[in-house]
Amino acid sequence: MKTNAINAEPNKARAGRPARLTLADWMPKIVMAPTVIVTLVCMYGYMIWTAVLSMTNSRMLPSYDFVGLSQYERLFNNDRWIVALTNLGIFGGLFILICLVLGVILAIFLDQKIRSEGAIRTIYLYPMAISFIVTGTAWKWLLNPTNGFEKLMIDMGFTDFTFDWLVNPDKVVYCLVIAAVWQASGFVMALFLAGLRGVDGDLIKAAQLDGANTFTTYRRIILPSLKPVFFSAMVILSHIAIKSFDLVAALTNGGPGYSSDLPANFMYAHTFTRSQIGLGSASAMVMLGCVLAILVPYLYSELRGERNE
Amino acid sequence: MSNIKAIRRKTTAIERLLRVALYLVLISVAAIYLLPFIVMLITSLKDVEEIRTGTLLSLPASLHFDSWSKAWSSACTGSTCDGISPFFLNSFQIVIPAVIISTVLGAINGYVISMWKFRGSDLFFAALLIGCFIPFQVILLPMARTLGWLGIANTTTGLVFVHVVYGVAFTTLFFRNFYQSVPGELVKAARLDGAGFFTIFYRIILPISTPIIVVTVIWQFTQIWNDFLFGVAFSGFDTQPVTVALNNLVNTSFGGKEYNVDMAAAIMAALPTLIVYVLAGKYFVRGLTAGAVKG
Amino acid sequence: GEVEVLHWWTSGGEAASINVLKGLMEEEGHTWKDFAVAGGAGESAMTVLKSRAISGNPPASAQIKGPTIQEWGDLGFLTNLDDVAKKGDWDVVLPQVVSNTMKHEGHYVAAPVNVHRVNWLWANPEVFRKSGASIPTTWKQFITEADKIKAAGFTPLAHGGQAWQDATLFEAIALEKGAKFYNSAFIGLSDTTLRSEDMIDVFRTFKKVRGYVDSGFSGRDWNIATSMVINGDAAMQIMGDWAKGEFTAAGKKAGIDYVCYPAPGTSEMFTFNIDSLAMFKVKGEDNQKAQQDLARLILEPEFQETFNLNKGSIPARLNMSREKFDTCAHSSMDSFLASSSTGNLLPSMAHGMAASSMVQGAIYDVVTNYFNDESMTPEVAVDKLARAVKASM
Amino acid sequence: MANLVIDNVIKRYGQTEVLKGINIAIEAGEFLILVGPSGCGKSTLMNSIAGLEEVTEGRILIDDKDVTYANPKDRDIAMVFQSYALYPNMTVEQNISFGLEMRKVPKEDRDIEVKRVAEMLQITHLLHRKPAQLSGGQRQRVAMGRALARRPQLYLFDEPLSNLDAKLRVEMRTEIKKLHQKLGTTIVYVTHDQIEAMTLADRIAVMKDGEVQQLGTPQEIYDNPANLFVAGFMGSPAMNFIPTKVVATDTGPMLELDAVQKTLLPFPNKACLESYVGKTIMLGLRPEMITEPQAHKDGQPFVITTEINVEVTEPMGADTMILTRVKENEINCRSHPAYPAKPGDNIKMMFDTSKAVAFDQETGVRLDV
Amino acid sequence: MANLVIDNVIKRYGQTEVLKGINIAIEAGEFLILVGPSGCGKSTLMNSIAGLEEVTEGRILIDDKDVTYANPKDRDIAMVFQSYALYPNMTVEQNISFGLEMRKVPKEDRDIEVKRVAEMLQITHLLHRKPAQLSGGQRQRVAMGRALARRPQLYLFDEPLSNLDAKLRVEMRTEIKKLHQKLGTTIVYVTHDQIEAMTLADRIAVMKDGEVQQLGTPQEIYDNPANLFVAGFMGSPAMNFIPTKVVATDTGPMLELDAVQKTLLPFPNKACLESYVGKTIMLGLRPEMITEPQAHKDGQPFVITTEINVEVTEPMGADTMILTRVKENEINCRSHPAYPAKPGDNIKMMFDTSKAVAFDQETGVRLDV
Ligand SMILES: Nc1ncnc2c1ncn2[C@@H]1O[C@H](COP(=O)(O)OP(=O)(O)OP(=O)(O)O)[C@@H](O)[C@H]1O
Ligand SMILES: Nc1ncnc2c1ncn2[C@@H]1O[C@H](COP(=O)(O)OP(=O)(O)OP(=O)(O)O)[C@@H](O)[C@H]1O
Ligand SMILES: [Mg+2]
Ligand SMILES: [Mg+2]
Repeated sequence: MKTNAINAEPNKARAGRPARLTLADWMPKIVMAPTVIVTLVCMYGYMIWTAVLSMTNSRMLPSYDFVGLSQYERLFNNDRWIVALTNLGIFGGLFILICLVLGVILAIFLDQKIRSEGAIRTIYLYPMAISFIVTGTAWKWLLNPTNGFEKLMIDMGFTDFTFDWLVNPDKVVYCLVIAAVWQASGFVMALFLAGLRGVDGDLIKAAQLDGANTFTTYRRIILPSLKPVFFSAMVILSHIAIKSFDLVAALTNGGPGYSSDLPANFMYAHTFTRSQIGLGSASAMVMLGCVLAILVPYLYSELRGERNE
Repeated sequence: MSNIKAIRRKTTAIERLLRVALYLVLISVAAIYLLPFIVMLITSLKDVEEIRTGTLLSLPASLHFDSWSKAWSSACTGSTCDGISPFFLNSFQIVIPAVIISTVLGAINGYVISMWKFRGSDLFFAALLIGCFIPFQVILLPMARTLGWLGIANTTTGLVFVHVVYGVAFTTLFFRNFYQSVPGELVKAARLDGAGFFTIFYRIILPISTPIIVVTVIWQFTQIWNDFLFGVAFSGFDTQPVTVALNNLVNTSFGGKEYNVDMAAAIMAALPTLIVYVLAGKYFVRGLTAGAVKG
Repeated sequence: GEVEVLHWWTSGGEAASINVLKGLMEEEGHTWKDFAVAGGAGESAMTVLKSRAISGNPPASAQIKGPTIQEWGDLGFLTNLDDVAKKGDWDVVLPQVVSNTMKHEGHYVAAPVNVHRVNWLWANPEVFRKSGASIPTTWKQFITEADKIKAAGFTPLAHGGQAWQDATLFEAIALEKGAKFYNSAFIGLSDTTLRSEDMIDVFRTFKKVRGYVDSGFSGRDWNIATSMVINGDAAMQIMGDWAKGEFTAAGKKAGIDYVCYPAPGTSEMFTFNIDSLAMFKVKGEDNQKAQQDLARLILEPEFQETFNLNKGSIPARLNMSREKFDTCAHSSMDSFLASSSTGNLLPSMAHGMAASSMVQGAIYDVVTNYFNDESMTPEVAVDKLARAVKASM
Repeated sequence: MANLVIDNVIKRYGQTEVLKGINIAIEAGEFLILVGPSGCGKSTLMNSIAGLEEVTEGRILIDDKDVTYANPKDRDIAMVFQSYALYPNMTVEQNISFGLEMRKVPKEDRDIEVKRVAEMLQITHLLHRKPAQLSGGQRQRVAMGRALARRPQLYLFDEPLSNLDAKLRVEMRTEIKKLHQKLGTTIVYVTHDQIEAMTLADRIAVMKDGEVQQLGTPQEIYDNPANLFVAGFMGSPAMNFIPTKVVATDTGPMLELDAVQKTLLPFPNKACLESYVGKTIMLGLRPEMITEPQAHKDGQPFVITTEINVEVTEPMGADTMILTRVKENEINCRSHPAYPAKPGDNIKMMFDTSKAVAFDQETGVRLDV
Repeated sequence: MANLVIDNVIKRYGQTEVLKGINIAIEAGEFLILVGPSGCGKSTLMNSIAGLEEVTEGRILIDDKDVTYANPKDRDIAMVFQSYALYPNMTVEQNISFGLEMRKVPKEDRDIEVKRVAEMLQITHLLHRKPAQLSGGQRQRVAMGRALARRPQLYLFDEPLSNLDAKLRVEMRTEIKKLHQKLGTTIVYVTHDQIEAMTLADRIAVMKDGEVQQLGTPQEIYDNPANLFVAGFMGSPAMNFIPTKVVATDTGPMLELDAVQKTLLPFPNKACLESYVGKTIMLGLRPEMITEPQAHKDGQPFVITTEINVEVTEPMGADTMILTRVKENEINCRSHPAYPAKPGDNIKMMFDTSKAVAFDQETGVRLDV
């Protein structure tokens, strides 16, 4: 990667640049250095290590008997992995989309000089605060057909109401979406709220004079200028989506069957419970590959964009 | 934004109606968000028998606070039965340094990446972001070895280190994206005024970063406080964070499940985070860069 | 010296009993560092153990069992307990099946704490009475009785939504086909047995039994399922003897409020699940001393009794006083002795005693998927099973 | 085209009263220019008219409708902000056409309009840039373009040309004038450029500290300032203020320029001086009324030639400013560049008091109105 | 006090070349004014000098040291940004004293300095406000204050007075001039105000499209513009350009003002016209050289009186502009406000060509230099 790039100040190479550089010139690089080192070792180093392991037949602990790509072959012959990947697609897509939409809308609503904004904001945020180890139980109850919403609605007189997603292998992934959106959308809201608070008031005035109504002002002027916030939110949400482990562990434990498995659970189960580090590493690499496929083009377009000074 | 609404003193009927609708939406969404919490709270106040027999949302016949005191000080987490209270200190010892260090690092990194660009800084940022998508589960083993090698395995310091390492990508992301919209002229002006790298950061940039600091602290505090995986894998027997204790408390494999104690413990374990939300919330302020530049 | 013990005995009774051990250790002048990691049937604990081991700082002792002991032994992490074993006559007091699992390459590396019987059927006699059914002794009969119970408006079989529960049930059904079949399928992993007509039949029965489980089973914990039996909502549960703890906790009496029978068609058989503490290599003579003392104390009758009374299981060592144990435990002990001589004493596949964790996982996947997928035929399932087992070897 | 009535508008920011009761009535199609010292409340008034700041008290009527609490977008106003407020995420083109889009103008018409405006403002080559890539003056022109693309009832321009070079500014000024003549839209315009004010305005409102000091046609303001402040504010270089004693002579009261030489200046409106005989009043005389002796003016009634001492000379191209001092008061005179005047010289200058004005020294109020 | 050498500086933004090789040498203590049309690269040049933009090619020397790659803060420069760039989180006071604080000036001295600057800029009452609570002109003054509080080697002012009213601007201009005289600091100053340029500058650099067109004293630039562009750019209202035919007469080549009346204008530098006889050249004549007939000029060598048709009149206070048309070319004339001229009238005007200049029509280059 970029060790060389980081040291290479563009001017230094050029004629005329004094060779002597002051400490001040190096300061940005010096302060970044710890992060760079740590990233190189603890992210990329481990990533390479994992890549290497994915080509071995490591079982309980890492070993270095290379078996080529056969772990990947096994992986894609594994029904459970395919289910997990498909689930990730559905779950990730829906989760990110709903969180973004909900987060934006709630942030905009909260930004309308709402009385007791603080209380409402905290309510939207609190699901983040409570460990899923326990909220999982509460959700399990709520989503359970025999004593949750369904019962609630039936008790309220809607006798035909059915809500059995949690036990339906085809629908259970939507339960994950519900719980995950509940948990993460508040934070997305907070991100956007912080962004909204940074928008120059004059711009809004200008837009109003141009005849834009509140909705259009948000859509055309304010939200576009929050592009970096969308970026943050996207990264955070995809991070949560791809790493959703607790959620599945607590809410469905992968069930019914393994119909609500996500790759993170698959990977964890194989790496640690089933002593298949090789296979687990392969699945981790595939997960990473999926992220790269989505993230890299996005990153590219995002980082190329000029900053608005 | 507020400016949109602030202008009108006299509002038309439609606007008043919209406003009522707005509050209705906000409050009903809040109610939905609160539902699981209400379930937890109600449950924590019932006794075991009532949980077994009653329905989810029925109010407790009488309030039982003993589940709370039990969760706090006498529920068993492993072979010790001191509740979750002894573990709070561990958590704080991990969370506070880790949040501070990762936020500060993130702020500085974001500042460098958006205002002191050098060749490769954007590339590094991209690399950092991609890097943080490495599933945490796969790094457990190599990280364990690294920590052992550094001599900080199973210590609080080790946990702080791990949380900083895997938190810094996000904190950097938040700050960098916030600083994208800060006028670059401010840094230019300060450089001319003779301010150095850190002075600019400290005197000019940090003071206008409050909303994003709040967001970052909320995120980091929550992530680290609620972390289980690292907490369990890298802690020693005497440095376990509260989540591990909570997990131990909740996960019994036999004996009647004391849901009320579980719920009480969970709510208690979440209190520090909630307090952070409430305290930090008032720094969601507006207009920090207003008046800086023209254009 | 100090011993750090990594375990997942965190529930009330277990914790109390591990405290006994702690007390004993402290009496000996050692320090007990308790590292409890609950949840997921020890999954988290295993993760911690690996991370600790890799960081070069393993605990002195950890709760591991079955073939896993061998795997750790292969990696050279475990310490030798032969001295303690010799002094305590372990070869004598422990049944052969038990001592074999405790040894790696002929040396003791772990100390057993208990023996669980897995193939139990727990029943609520009240429900049976109300629906006019009787306790089934074969799976065939199970179906006829279950129909009666269902007709009476009860849930015939209480079951939860975890893969290991499905596997426990599956294992019990497979057990009816005999020890030879069981051995060949789950220990020998013979492809022909896995693809045999008998196996197809097992799957067929399995699917039928599935029909007697209520709709809300998914995601349910096993103890919730047990409480359905306790509350009289359900008639039966197939579960190991740890279920007894739930009945006891609810204040129910064995033989009166609930009854325990061997799972249908398996009364001659005993599938066991042995918990044990393996000892890791540690530094420092004091600590090694403490470690040896720990191993010794585990086998002391005092600890074995308290622990197993709490846990519902039977002591790992023989020749202990039976008087404090209840009827179910007595029947378990008898069966344990009887089966060990007939070759009907079998390691539980569902609880990781039979095969490596990889094979176990592969079987879990197929079984649980089949259980939850209405459309999968037994033939397909058998094929998947054989292939999955092969792939994981 | 709409009239605009600003009725006793008061604006406070917390304690500070920024507008202290402004009353201005502007007729439909009128071009009003607001001038006043920095910080006197011009932008605040503009914002209040546009509805971007809530007024604390008073009313604003556009086209005879009370819009005090109306939504900015319903007022049909286009405004050029002093701070530009360009949409940073949009290109110049999008910035300009946004207002049209909001008014549901079809795409083709928008394009035509953007093209027209861009040509007029000479920013056609910049249409695809983002604001961040523009120079200060270019940004200001985009801000203009955004307003000019629309055809509102009322234009508000807040110092729209301040960052343009003189040449461009003259061109833009002409364009605005043409536009006003063509469309007849009502315009309120803030400027610090006196020439802009004089050439564009139908009427000028001179503000100070949140109050309107005088409202009148440019010529009125220039020739008949209501008070010392207006007189001193309008005109560049500023009017000379000379405290002079009113002395009685046979031909009526005269003004004693300095006590030593006893130069007596005549004053057009003698009547108003009567009551001030013996007292000191403030004489206002524009620099262009103190020139080198001009033959064709010789002998005219209010013209007097006297000798002064040159302190500083300032060549300004078309003219040269000569700074002299009378009784401690600096006096600016305007002479032809060719007139020989060097610092230290004593030279003859011609004082023309035909347009001189007099103010009460204490109140600053004009005497002769 | 330091000299400044800008040595062939080139700056590109991607493809666009914004500075195309600028060469300017400024002596220590000199006051240089940069002028040029909007977007010609003035701010970019200022930024390059300050080290805030990296130059693509070329060198910058301050005090004979190559600082091309030096850190801005080591260049000892104070700058007023066109966009102000105030620190939004600091009060006015803190904004002003920040630079001093950074230079480790003790608190008491800072306070004194802030007070002095604030008084000079008339913002004392605003010291405790935040930038967001200021008017445009007040912000600009704070930006000035920030620079003026320091005593750097070099001041850079980028349109520092553009948002001030005329009166304040004159005062500020004087203050800057005094400051320069007192401290003798080298100053580079961008302005669009011609009077500012003429009165403040030791030398003026006229830029266009990233190139310096002419560098000289104000008088040189005004009287002897190097080319059509400079001639047209400096002076407000702009110089009149009239394409005239060079005709040979007995007294040498003369210029034919219009083909109908055949008014012939004399030209001071006849030699340079010789080779253009029969061709058309561009005559440059400032408006103030076309006036109402003035008795004292009558009979002077290069003065001719002729009759013109008034198209538009524009009263500007001190003068009235008269717009006429000669051969399709608009011509601005400057007359005394009292001179009676109404649109449509035919009136007599006096053309004084003693300072007229001539340019090649194609290249725009001055002929008579
Ligand atoms: N980031 C950029 N990318 C491309 N072009 C730019 C960028 N910044 C400035 N320019 C262009 O460079 C030219 C010079 O800009 P500069 O700001 O120096 O002009 P200026 O002379 O200061 O103009 P003004 O008087 O309007 O302030 C302008 O044409 C501008 O459009
Ligand atoms: N938010 C605020 N809080 C307090 N005072 C304010 C605020 N905004 C503006 N002011 C004050 O109100 C007065 C009027 O400001 P305004 O912007 O209307 O002035 P202006 O006439 O446009 O001046 P300029 O010519 O400098 O732009 C100023 O003295 C300013 O300091
Ligand atoms: Mg203003
Ligand atoms: Mg500029």
